[in-house]
Amino acid sequence: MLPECPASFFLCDPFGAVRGAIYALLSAILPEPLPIVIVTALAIAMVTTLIAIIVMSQVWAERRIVGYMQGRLGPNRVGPGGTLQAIADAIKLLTKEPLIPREADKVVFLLAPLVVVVPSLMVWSVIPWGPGLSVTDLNIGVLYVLALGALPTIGILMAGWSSGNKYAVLGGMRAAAQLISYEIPMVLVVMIPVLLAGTMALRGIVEEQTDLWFVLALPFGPIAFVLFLVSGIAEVNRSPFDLPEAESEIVAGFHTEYSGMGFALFFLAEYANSFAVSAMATTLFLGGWLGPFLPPFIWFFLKTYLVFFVLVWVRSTLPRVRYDQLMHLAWKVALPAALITVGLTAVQLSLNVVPGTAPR
Amino acid sequence: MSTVADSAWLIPVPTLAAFLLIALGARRSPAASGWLTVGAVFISFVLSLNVLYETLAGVRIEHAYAWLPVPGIPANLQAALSLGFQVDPLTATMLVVVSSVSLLVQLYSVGYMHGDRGYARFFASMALFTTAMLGVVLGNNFLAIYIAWELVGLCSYLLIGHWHERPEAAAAAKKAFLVTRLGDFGFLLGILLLFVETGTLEVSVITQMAVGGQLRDPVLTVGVLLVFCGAVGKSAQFPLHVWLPDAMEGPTPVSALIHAATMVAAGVYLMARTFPILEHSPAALTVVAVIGGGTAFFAATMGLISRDIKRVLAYSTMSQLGYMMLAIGVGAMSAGMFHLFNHAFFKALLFLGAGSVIHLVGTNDMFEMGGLRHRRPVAFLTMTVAALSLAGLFPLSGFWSKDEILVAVATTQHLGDVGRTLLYLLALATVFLTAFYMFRAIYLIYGGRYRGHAPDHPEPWTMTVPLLVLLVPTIVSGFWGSPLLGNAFATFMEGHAAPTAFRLDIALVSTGIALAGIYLAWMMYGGGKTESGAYATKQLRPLYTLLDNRYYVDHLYNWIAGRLVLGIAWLAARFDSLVVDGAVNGIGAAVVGLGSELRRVQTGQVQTYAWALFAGAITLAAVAALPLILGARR
Amino acid sequence: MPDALPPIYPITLQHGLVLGAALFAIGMAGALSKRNAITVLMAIEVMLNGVIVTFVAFARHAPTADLTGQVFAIFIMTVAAAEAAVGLAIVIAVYRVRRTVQVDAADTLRG
Amino acid sequence: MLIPTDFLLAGAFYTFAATSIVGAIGIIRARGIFRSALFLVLTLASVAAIYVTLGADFLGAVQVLVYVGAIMVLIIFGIMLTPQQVELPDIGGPGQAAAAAFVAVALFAIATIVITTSQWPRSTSAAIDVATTQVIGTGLFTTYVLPFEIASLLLLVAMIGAIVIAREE
Repeated sequence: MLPECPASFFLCDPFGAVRGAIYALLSAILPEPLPIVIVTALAIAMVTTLIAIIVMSQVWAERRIVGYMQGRLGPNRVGPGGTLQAIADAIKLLTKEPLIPREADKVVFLLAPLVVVVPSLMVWSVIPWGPGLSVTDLNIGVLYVLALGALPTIGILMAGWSSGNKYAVLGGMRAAAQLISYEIPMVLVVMIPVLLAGTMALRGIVEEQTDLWFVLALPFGPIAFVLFLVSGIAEVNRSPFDLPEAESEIVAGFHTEYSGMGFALFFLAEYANSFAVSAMATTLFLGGWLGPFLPPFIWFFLKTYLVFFVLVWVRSTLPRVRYDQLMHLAWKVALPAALITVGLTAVQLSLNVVPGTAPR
Repeated sequence: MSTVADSAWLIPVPTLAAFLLIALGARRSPAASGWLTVGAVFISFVLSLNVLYETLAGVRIEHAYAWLPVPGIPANLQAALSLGFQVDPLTATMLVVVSSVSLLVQLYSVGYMHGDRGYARFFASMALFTTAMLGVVLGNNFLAIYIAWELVGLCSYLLIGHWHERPEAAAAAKKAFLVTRLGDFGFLLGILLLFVETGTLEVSVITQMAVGGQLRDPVLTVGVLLVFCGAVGKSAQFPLHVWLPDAMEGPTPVSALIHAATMVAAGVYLMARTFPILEHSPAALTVVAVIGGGTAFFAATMGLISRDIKRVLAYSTMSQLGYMMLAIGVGAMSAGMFHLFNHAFFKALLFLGAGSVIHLVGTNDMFEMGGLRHRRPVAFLTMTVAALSLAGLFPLSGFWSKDEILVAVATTQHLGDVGRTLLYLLALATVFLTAFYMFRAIYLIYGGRYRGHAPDHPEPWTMTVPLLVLLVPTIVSGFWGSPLLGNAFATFMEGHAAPTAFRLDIALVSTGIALAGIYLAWMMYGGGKTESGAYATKQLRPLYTLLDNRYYVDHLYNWIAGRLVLGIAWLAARFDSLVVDGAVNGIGAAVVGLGSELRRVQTGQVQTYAWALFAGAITLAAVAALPLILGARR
Repeated sequence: MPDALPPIYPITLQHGLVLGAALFAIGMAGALSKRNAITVLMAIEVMLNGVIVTFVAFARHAPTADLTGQVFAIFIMTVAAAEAAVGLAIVIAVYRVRRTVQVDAADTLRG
Repeated sequence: MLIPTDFLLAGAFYTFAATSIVGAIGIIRARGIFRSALFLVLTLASVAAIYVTLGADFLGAVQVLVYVGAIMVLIIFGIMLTPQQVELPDIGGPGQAAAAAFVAVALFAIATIVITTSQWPRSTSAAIDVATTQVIGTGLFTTYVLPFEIASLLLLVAMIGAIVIAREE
């Protein structure tokens, strides 16, 4: 483990160092409110750029990995090894003609992708990339992430409803039912790291894992981690829980009628969410940026992409579940398991028998 | 010092867990349910033994916990509503009795109930019952005791009515529940009275107040007598005894556990627990002694003529419980508890033995048995020893405790000469009757030739082993309180040297009387004869009829419930329909007239009502805010 | 230097209370005038939100920092959740029987 | 010289207050019940933001989680499960609307007068500097444990009741 980063140690925390330098520079020439505003705006701009890069890298990685697992090549024409394929796709989507069905409720139809994508991007503002390295560190960080995770449901329902297409309505209702069903075990299971760390601030949770990653907090850490991953996959509608967009049953679900820009936004939201789930898994259970030798943010990305790899792996391995199986899993397996795990963790804490944490 | 006794509250936990596990899913596997319960009770039993061991070494514990610390409730009320447990000789002894008998009975049930449709339900109820009973024994205040006490009542209802598809069983279960509830109502009133008077529910605190003289007559006497009501109901003492014979409709292991060894003993235990309070009220002591002595004799007479083996044992139980109450009533609490301790074992043994032969022949009627000593030698041997013990023959356990009670009655300071002599004679008569009816049963079941037609079939080991195990305490448990060991039990229980010494003359008299009873039984029924019994019945027809109708107490209750109550109800109904209804109808007619005019206001539209509601509220608000509104205008 | 500030801020207790009252009043207007039972339920949620805003404003400006107002806000949310669940269940049950969710169609109680 | 935090907070408060009121009016005025529901989402989200400006960050997150994430989805489900009801005229007759508007305006007027003319205790202008989550949690489990238990019971009863009422025979 690296010792606490000195603010000026560039290799240890390059972004923090740069931000400190900019802030110092600005405060020398501007009155107080402005430097912090500018630095924050810069951070937001940086994270926004990061989103684009990360999502493109994810799309490329996913298609290549799935291709490899299915015994084919995957995209390999645009750019070296197909790395620029995502950019080509994006250009294609943006230049397509946006179609709006005649039966559609136009305003709602156009707003829906925004309602889905904005909360997905807002989550990124609290992801702790490294010590002291996030746009902001809310002391209710976990709750903030969960609350934002609830918002896209409305957007999906809006998209389904306003399309004026029965497959879209069905897809929207499926998605909403799925999201609120898995939200409950998700909320419960996220309480376990919160209980263990004693804080809801994401940075605080990572720092509490210095001695022991919560995934290893026996006996409930591993169970909670698995439950979190399962609920997380369901929350972002990825295979094997991608029923809302099951082609063979309901065309493309709630975004059947979307093309061009609208579709691009749903696509962006899906990958932004996948990354957010991976990042939250890393933060809550895998010790976030903690790790030896390498700079913290490298560790963070390593772990997050590892989790993302697991998501891809699951996608190309497991068949889609049936709708009743999905609900059965949520209400009869995940929810009781989460309840019991949280309860027993609380008991464990009150008896002070958690391995690796100091008695409180 | 950390001891097992410190964690005595854990003792009911395994059985409770067993109950929950069965209810939550283990019920799908009957075998798992049965062995789960047995295992749980075994844990409780081992813990109880540890607690008894530590108590013998001098450990005494009392803990209370506030179970719902809610701000805003006065502190004294919170303290009163605490739950807690204590460990003292009384509790430790009862823990061992309850858990050991429960363990053996449940082991026996694994075989006896095999193939029953409600097998898992049966064990769930048994586990909960054991939990409740252990709770009664552990509870240190009236609230805890009362909660567990009612849970015992509930479980007895479930278990007596186990075969609820049989109307008699369902009726018996209801009867047991309602009759005991009657007593429990008195118990609750007593608790409330003592609470109002003392401001606490903790038995030890109330005891101190009784000793210190803050708690006086008449509240003291009325309070303990009301508490005694609960004991009368649970322990089936006159006049609330009517449920116990009917309760034999339940499966035999239930009878063994509830009606012989533990639940009915809860009443005696309660009186023993409150004895330090009770002994400050001579009047209450007299009532307890008279009811106990009376029930002892009265129940024994009813046992003389019953054809049903389990009913004989039930009457015997009532009679013996009367004995224990008598002992407590004459101020010999330790003698009563000692008898309770011994009785639990040999009565459980008798019931289980009876269950063994009932299981074999498929009937409870002793006149259809006979000659079963060849088919069930173990049951024959063990039941005979237990019957000898119950009759009070040296050196079996019954001898020592019965004798101690007789000595206590003969030498008590609490009653006048006449009362003492009467109760003593009553007790001796009961000894005779007890010996007679027990050996009548033994001869009828095991003597002579088999009079029925059921085929022989082997018995599972789980039913045989408990009989043999119970034989051990039946023989030796009495020595704990015998003069050979210096009355160790009484010393342990009361904390000082025993007040009642062994008296050879009384021992000889009672042994002689018991032998006479056995001899008479042999004369009448020896070798499986049934004719002389029939002859006696014919000669003493009126007495037989009286006994067969159980002194008409049930009839009296039916008459009270059926005629008196219904008659009063009829009168009330007439009054209601003529006077009250007349007035109501008159008012009603007036309202209908008015309403038919006013009904147009009712649009049926919920929003109209809501509007009226808000408009009214806003008007009120406007009136209240009028000064402010005027002020604003100014 | 708070004393030198223009009166428009900081936001005072009265701002929160007026906002709460406004939400409550608008919600009430909706609850009393809309015909679709589900809209009525939604309007009631707005009224409840008005109440919560009032509580939170009081909590913000209370002299003690024990946040009683926020605790009560949580209780109101609990009640709101329960109300929405039961209300919608009733609406759906009514719809199943009468094929309508108009509140003025349910007037069996008219005198 | 501005105090930026207060200035930003005040600006946020006014913005979100305005959007919440716009949303609330939108619920009544919207064309179609689905749009009403979307306006309600707007109101609820704005109110959540107002909680944050009033120092109730925990409550704001809970508002979004509970109201938007659960109650609104439930309501939209209700809308989707009761078809053929969407396009019907949704506002009562003119008399009903006028009566409703009258009580609403009267209530608002009275409340505003009372609020503005009353003497309130001098408020602390400094933001509450406490860990709201912790304080609320402690409050729920100590001082308000009894209401808390009753609320739990209420939820249980509502859940069972809703299932029983809505279940198909």
